[in-house]
Amino acid sequence: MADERGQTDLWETPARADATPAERALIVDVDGFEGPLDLLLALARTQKVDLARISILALAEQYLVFIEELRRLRLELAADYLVMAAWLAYLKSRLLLPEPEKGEEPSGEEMAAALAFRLRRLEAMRDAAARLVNRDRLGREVFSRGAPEPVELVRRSAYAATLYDLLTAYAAQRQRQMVSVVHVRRRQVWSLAEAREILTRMIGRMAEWTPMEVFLSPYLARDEIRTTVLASAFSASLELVREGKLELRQEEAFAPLELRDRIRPVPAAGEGGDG
Amino acid sequence: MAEEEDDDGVAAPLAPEEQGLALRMVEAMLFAAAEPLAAAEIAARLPSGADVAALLAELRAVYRTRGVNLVRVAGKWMFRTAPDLAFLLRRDAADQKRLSRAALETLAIVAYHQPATRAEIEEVRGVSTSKGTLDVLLETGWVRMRGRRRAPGRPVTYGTTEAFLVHFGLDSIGDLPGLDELKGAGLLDGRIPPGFTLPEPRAPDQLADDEDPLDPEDLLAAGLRDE
Amino acid sequence: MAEEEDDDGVAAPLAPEEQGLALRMVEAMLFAAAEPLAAAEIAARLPSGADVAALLAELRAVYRTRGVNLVRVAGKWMFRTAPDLAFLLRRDAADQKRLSRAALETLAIVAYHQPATRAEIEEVRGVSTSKGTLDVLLETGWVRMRGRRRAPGRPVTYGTTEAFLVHFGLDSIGDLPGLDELKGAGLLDGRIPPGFTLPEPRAPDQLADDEDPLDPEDLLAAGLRDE
Repeated sequence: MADERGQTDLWETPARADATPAERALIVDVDGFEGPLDLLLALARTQKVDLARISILALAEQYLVFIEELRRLRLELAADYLVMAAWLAYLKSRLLLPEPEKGEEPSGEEMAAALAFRLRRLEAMRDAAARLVNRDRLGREVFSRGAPEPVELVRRSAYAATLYDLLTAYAAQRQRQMVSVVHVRRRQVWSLAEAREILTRMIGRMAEWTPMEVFLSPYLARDEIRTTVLASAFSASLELVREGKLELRQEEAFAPLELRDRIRPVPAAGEGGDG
Repeated sequence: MAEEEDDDGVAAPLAPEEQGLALRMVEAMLFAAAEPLAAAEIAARLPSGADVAALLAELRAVYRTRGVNLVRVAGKWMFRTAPDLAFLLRRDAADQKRLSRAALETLAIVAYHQPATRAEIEEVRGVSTSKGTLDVLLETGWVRMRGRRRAPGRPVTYGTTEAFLVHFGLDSIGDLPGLDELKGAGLLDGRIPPGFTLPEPRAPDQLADDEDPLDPEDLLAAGLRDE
Repeated sequence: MAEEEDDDGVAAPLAPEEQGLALRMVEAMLFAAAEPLAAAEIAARLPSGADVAALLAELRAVYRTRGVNLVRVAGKWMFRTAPDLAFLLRRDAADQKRLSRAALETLAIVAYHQPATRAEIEEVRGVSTSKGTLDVLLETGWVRMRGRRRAPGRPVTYGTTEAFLVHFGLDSIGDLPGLDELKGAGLLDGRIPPGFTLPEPRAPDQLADDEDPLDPEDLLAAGLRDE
């Protein structure tokens, strides 16, 4: 019901024009019109003939009278209406006066035909709009399912990877890992300081010649450090010999190195004899 | 169509009980959907070998006399209530914004003349189009900006949307009421007879750079003194 | 019930053609309703004399075998997709995703070293593995939790699935290339230190000697079992 009222509202203006064909009714003002073409169409309808057979001359006359009336009433008019009035006055003169020689200008008849075309086209569009809105429109006359059952979208991730990707990734990381293994296995070195510390601990306990390997034995057991232990211990022993703390001998080439205290402990009775 | 598929060996036609299931599936899909469904969308969910066109035709026939009808809009399919039951369902709620006469006219011009530029719309209506009118139409979702006319100024062109077809129950733009007669009468050519110079509509406050506002008295005098 | 109303003389029963219209009205109302409708609500919009209960019963019977059924929920009426067609209301959407490098590496380690615990994976990779990485792999369906290592902390062991073999086109996990093949393919360069080995991949379905079956909670946590 509200809709029906709305419908009339929308089409009120032409309805009013039709319902009150008297030109006088139109003369109130132009507020109800959407521009001069709309006004012309409303005036044309008062001629009560098919737009195709309308008298453009009579229509121009009507329009000019209408505008004159408004002017007399000192009503303000939009420029569009005045431009149209000027043009129609010109058209009227062209239609009334004998046609000049064929020139560049369109003839009065052609101008009138063009105006008639535009009026017909505007009216056709109005009719089309009316037919459109009077269709069974979704949500007004016809309805879709009120409670549609939504389709649940089950999002699933599909992962893409090829065997090549997989193998490349595996090989690459194992390769990286090899590099780190080498770092961990850096060669172990027994420093001179370490060797000297061990030997120094022995000083005072080696009254007799003792093969160096005997007291290094706990360290020599590990193959990977055997060489470095021997080398460092030999160097350290030379140092200690130079410092006068040890004596060092070797019976022949590659024979075991033997160590003994340089300062031999005197018997307990002779303690402090050397000072 | 089913036979054609058969011959192609694409898929064997459905057995009768499968046929029944397929019909129920189409029915359920269309009933559940909030939007019209394309035949292809429906077909995608049917067992292979199902003849969607035939199923849709059968369903349409089944529902033709019912309170709910199967209709084709915008090239797609949807169930909607039968038009003669509008009295029963018409919603009083003012949730549907009413379009002004100007907006409706503009909508019709866009629909019948598309693609149409604003200048072309104004030419038909003989009046300048307020910014709001096109905005309202764009907001309804029935009109969209289509592109730009390859012409000086590259004006935007407007056309209608799928929502327009669905709302007005049209299968395609070609089904616009009276389209053929309008075409036949040459009213959609957009071509005014050559040499025609009717004053163009122009927004009152918008004058070109080389224009001054008209003096109403001048015009009146000039226009009416000829008489 | 219809008779009852008859006897009461509340309203004359509907003529047959009115009956048909009333049925269509009920159908349209239920179709267009956003909420289930009570019989009373429907009756209020029907011509007087209509037997709503009978109409609803008839409509229910009409739709009983269709793709859409008329059902009664909480004392009200609504159309609903037939239960056996509920699958039509689910649609799978697959997002194509690429595995991150971390995920690929982890996957490769699981494949070669399975059954592998997270700590073992980290030992091989030399970096810690985020929880997310293993979750992604479980989501791919290529990696599964196999059991728990019989060791302090009872860590979960991971292994590959049949889907893994299918996806990567492997007949068995033993088909994964070994050291020489990787070298031959140029994936490992020549500077391989002595003592470097690749495990021989194998994925026995049975648990290894040092593996226990998973605890029930493990399955729940991984979403592998419905509550």
